Amino acid sequence: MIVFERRMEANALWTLSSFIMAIVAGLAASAVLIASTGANVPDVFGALLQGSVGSPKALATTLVKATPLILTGLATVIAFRAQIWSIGQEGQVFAGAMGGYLGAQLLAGLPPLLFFPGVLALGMAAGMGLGWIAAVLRNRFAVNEIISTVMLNYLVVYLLSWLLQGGPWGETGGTISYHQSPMLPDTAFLPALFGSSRLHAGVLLPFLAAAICALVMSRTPLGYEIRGLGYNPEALRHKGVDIARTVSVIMMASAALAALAGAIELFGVSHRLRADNLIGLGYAGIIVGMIGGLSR
Amino acid sequence: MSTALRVEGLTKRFAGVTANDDVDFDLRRGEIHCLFGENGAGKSTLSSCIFGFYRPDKGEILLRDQPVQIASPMDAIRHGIGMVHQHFVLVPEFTVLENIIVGTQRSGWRLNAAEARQKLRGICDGYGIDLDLDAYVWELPVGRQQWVEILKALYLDAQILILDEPTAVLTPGESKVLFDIVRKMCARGMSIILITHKLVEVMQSDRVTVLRKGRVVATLDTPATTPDELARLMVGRDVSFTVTKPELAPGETILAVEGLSARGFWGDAVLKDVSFSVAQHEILGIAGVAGNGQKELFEVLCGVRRPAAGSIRFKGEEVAGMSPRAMMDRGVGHIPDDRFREGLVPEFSVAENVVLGWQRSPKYCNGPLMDREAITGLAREMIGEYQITTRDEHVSAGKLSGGNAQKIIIAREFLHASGLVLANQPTRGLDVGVIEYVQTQLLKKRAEGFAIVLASEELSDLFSLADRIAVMFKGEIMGIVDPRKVTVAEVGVMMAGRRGDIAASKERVSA
Amino acid sequence: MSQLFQEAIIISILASTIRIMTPLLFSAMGELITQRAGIWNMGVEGTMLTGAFAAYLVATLTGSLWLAVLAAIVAGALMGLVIAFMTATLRVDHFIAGLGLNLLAGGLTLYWFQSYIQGRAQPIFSGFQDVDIPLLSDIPVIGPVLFSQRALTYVALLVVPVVWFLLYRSRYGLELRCLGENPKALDVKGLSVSARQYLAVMLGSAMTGLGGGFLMLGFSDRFLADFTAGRGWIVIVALIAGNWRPRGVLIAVTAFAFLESLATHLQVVGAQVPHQLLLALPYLASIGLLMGLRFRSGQPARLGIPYARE
Amino acid sequence: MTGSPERAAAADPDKLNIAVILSAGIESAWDGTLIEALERAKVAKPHGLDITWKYTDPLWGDDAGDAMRLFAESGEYDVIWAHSTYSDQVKKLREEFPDILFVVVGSGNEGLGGNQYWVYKRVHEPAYLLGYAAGKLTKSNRLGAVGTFPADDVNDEINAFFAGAKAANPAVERTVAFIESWYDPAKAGEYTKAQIATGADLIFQLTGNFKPCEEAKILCFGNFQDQKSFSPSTVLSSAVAQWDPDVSWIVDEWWAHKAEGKSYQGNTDKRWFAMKDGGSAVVPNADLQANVPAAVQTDLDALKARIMAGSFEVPVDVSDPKAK
Ligand SMILES: Nc1ncnc2c1ncn2[C@@H]1O[C@H](COP(=O)(O)OP(=O)(O)OP(=O)(O)O)[C@@H](O)[C@H]1O
Ligand SMILES: Nc1ncnc2c1ncn2[C@@H]1O[C@H](COP(=O)(O)OP(=O)(O)OP(=O)(O)O)[C@@H](O)[C@H]1O
Ligand SMILES: [Mg+2]
Ligand SMILES: [Mg+2]
Repeated sequence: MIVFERRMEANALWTLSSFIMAIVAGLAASAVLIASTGANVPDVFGALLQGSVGSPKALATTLVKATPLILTGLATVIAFRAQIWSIGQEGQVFAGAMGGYLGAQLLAGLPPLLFFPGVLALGMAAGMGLGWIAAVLRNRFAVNEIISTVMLNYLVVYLLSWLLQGGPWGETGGTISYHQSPMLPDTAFLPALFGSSRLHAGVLLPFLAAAICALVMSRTPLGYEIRGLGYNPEALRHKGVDIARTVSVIMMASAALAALAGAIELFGVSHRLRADNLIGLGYAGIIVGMIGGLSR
Repeated sequence: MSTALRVEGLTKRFAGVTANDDVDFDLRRGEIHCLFGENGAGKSTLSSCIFGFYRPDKGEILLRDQPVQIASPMDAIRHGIGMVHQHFVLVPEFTVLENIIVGTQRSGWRLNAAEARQKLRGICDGYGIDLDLDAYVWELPVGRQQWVEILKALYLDAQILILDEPTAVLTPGESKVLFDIVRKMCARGMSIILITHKLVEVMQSDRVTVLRKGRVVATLDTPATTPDELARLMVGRDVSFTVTKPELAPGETILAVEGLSARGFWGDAVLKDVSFSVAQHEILGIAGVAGNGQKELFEVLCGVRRPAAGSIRFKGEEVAGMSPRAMMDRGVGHIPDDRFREGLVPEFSVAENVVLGWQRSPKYCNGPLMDREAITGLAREMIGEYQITTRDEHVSAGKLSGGNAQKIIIAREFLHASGLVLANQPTRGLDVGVIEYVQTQLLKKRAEGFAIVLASEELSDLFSLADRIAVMFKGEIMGIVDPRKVTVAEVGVMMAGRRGDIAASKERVSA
Repeated sequence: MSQLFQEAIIISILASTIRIMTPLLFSAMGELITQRAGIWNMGVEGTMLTGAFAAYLVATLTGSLWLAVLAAIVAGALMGLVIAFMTATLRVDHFIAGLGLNLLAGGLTLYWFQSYIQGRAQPIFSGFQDVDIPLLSDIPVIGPVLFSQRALTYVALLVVPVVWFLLYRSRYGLELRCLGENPKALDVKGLSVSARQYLAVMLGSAMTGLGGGFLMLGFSDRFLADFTAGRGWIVIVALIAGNWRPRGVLIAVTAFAFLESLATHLQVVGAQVPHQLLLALPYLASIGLLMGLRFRSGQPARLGIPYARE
Repeated sequence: MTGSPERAAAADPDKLNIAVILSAGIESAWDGTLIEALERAKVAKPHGLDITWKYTDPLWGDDAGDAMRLFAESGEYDVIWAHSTYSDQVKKLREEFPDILFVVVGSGNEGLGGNQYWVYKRVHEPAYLLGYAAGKLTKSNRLGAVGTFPADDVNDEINAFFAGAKAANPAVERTVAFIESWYDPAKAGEYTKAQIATGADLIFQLTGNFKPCEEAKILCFGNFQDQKSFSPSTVLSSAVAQWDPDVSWIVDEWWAHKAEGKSYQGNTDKRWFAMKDGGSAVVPNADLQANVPAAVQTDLDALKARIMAGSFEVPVDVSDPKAK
């Protein structure tokens, strides 16, 4: 099992081994699960391994599925490092997809090089809006961020439901179902990589985002402040750091990452706005982020 | 006198550090036995081993010449050993009574306080301790929290009491009361292990054991030794207790405070109409019992707390209400009293702490990134210049001893300040060697032309360093005096709320 | 809309408030105990879900509702044991432990559920009925609201003073609160911190599981995937909003349940707004309420921080 | 790679293997009724076929697409019956596997044609009959309906229910609620109780929680499957979906392709089987028949006969049902 003691210094080996331990722990838990109903454990794991990295296609699938989790995981790491217990990733994923969908309508017709950055940015902006609300609630009104983000998660889910049913984005015509928007035009599909049917260009972004996050956290003054905020906000306040502002920046950056996950799901995978492919990405990301990121 | 407790060949290692190395130690019945040594010498570790909080790697503990197994604090308590930890182990949200009885009731599932209350009354009356058992601990000043800790031990019928730096947070008056009580305990047959850095207090003990780097250097009968000898044994060199302060004419006024007031969390007035000024080449001492507004005064001056009224002029500019950032940018340095909470990020490395607050300064940045080379270079320079004892600049500050941690803050503030340094209790809890060093540094800055505001509970410090002393009581300045013209006793009277000579201050403010 | 003010509807709104709040109350009081002992258990949802599933399983297998209640309690305590082992013994980060438990519980209950029904028609059970308290239930308005409810509802309402007494008036409660505020204070008296944390988390989680079980036995006749539908999060929110005090938590849970009940009735009487807006109302209003409130935080000082001798 | 033309050329097939992608789980009415229809088809052996199937756990979106691909690539399945909104996933597969017959079901799908068939289910005719009975039986003149999420194939039922009630009793008022959750019986219960509190004395229960009706001792109607067993004392009658005509339609299409070499010609518009064709039915609860006066029963029988004969058409109204 994984024991997380606070690590004072970054330790690559420890981080790596904690990842491995996390995977082992996950597998062990699954083994118990499978065994509890009498199935053959080795068979199931063989199939699992085959299914996740056994072929290029499976690898592509794994990458596509990992993409949103890495992003929501990063969102978690950034916030939790600063001891900001935002669990709004779930709602922010939704917001990202919604912002992206709005963007697809506003920016329709632009060349891809402008269109995709534009819609992804709008998705992230929508997430940042949510992060900003939670930050204002915390800074101005002293509302605990766990409360505000849980509540905002619900609100966003209901907002999407209304937009798709009763609101302006629902699919109309013969296939009306209220749970989804119409399909986006082909031009709004994220381009495929290596001619694969499902590996879309969006899978590159988490790696880019992870690299940027790592650089920001370890090398920039902002990263220094984020870490410092997590350790000792009082000392930072005494030494001239505007805590409220830093909290806002962190919550918005974290929300932007989670929202990016939602936008990529929209343009890369589902190609239409619907809730059920977004559900759970945020909560799963929290665990990914905590296992990957908190083992400093 | 019989031996109450004996430690033989005790060794305790932490990862890589030998905190206690083959320590022999004995405590006689009815004596006050001091443990004396530098920060990090192993005093607290030895105490914790005796108390069963740590398991020694080697060695034996004997009670009344019988070897005993002390595997946990439970065992220690059963053997009549009590300990007051260096950092209080109290629950601020509990009342005094609750803090004392928690975990001690052995039967019944209803909380039964009546019996405990009666027993505590007896103890308090016997020793003359005056404490409201129903007050919340968070309401109590630190000095009084110390009594709670002591009562906890007495309530459990301790016969041997370990006091780890109990006087670090006490005023001289409170310390005196503590010593009176400790003597009463001895008279009743209790034995006391006392840890302190203050030589005056060491000199009141019966015997003293000096530790250096985990080893026992000597055990002496106190009456047969002198402070100088003890200091030499402890540090390994001569320590001068009186720093020499050159006469310097004050230059232009750096800081002028006029009619300053501030409010606390509950809207109460914590600063009332405070006025003073400090000039170049001048150290203004702030005397006062802790909790009389010194902390709030420093917070307002460095921008962390908003003033309710009044003016603060720094180099002629009105700065009241400005942010900490603005004050830092104008050259105000601040050494806060709670070094690990307000002055440092303990998890950050020494290097990172050296630039705390200046992380965005172009000096330490290379475009958008922090310039690691510049920062580590600077940190190495500071480690050399301020003789900070650490393996290297990557060690986290929290692992340094209090004295070395304090040196990081001093190095950082002196480096970035220009004109004014605010120092609140900069020598609290430090060993005499480090105190000497800090004082020398303050005087050096004074010579360079800085204005310094220095608060200390040690009046002797203020008398040797300050050019003028402002005495604070309940958020007000009782008077500003010239240390060459008043006695310690006179200042003590003012600290208790009597007004003194304000003329000196009036003169300055108008100047 | 004016329908809303008819007596029958007002009674219905209030009675519904009580029904919505009581399962939450069990869980919230359980989580209160857990958190006052310093363990920030994020696994409320998973614990409630497991409690609900255990109750369903036992109710359909044995037909005994009270055995099912016991099953929910035991299931909750077992979840507590897992949390305690992870946080007090392994010193895993509390958030990871709890969130991981949620995932595990979601997967396990679904898996067991499917293995249990194996494609046949889902067995159902007949849950608790309302118990009219003689005389009291005849009082106008108050009677039907308060004294014509499930047996466990009365228990839930009694749990609040009991927990209050436990925390503030019992020997054990003082130690329990001490765990959350400063466990070292117990350690230096030679008392085991982790043993007490195990006890507190298991007791708390047993109550949390009972909340899930009551939701099942009182208001449903079958299990479904994700049966608790996010109520665990509301419990955590209520705990924070209630400032970690029994009375505060009671008020928070009541306020939330009332808003939810109000929203329900607004939809039913046909308020001319999108029904999603009405469903969102309790959450919107809660944020609004909290914006206006300020108090000295009652959060236990060492909440969520694994304890170890330095 | 699979579904090679040689196979089709051989003798008449005697096996039909179906992969079923479920959306809600076998215990739900939506999925459970399909499996029941398959069981009946297995017994009936259309074209002498030995029908076998394998169904999944509930899957959505991309995960469902992955499962379909695994089934298709295994080469063991002739029909992939994706039992909800899955045309986005079928779109990515159907050209690669032209021999496999894909089925998508219900609202939200796109009519792709070719080897994708689009099964639709309307239960509005039985709902109309239930509504008619409710209109006759109500004493408070107020009827309620509780649903999970609104959708085309949910709204049609609720609207038909109230249209039937209106036809029987013009004074009827309605109350409608959606709980916006698939899995929350407790919440569904509160909405039902609230409707009862506003005076509703007969409930069209689309969320499966009959407990409130039992407690209030009122009658209610089940939906999509015969729900009498959930509450024998309150479920007066259920509007039931029957997938048998849909299954035999698909089996016939597959047979035509496989045995007769015809190309697949999937429908691009919804296709649903009316009550008279066996696509849906009313299943009354005989134990509660005493609650229905003979005159009402006579009316109902007459109405049902007209529907079955095609002389009366229940209108399809998919607009948002609102309380009135
Ligand atoms: N928990 C610990 N883990 C690792 N090393 C420790 C620990 N506690 C103490 N040490 C080491 O043991 C040595 C002795 O520490 P100790 O606390 O006994 O010093 P001290 O004499 O009480 O100092 P001070 O005067 O600052 O209180 C220190 O140098 C430190 O490096
Ligand atoms: N976890 C730890 N790891 C390593 N060393 C430690 C640890 N905890 C304490 N120490 C060491 O123990 C010594 C004393 O610690 P303690 O907390 O008693 O000191 P302090 O009160 O902060 O310092 P001072 O008494 O000098 O003000 C220090 O030298 C410190 O380096
Ligand atoms: Mg010490
Ligand atoms: Mg010390």
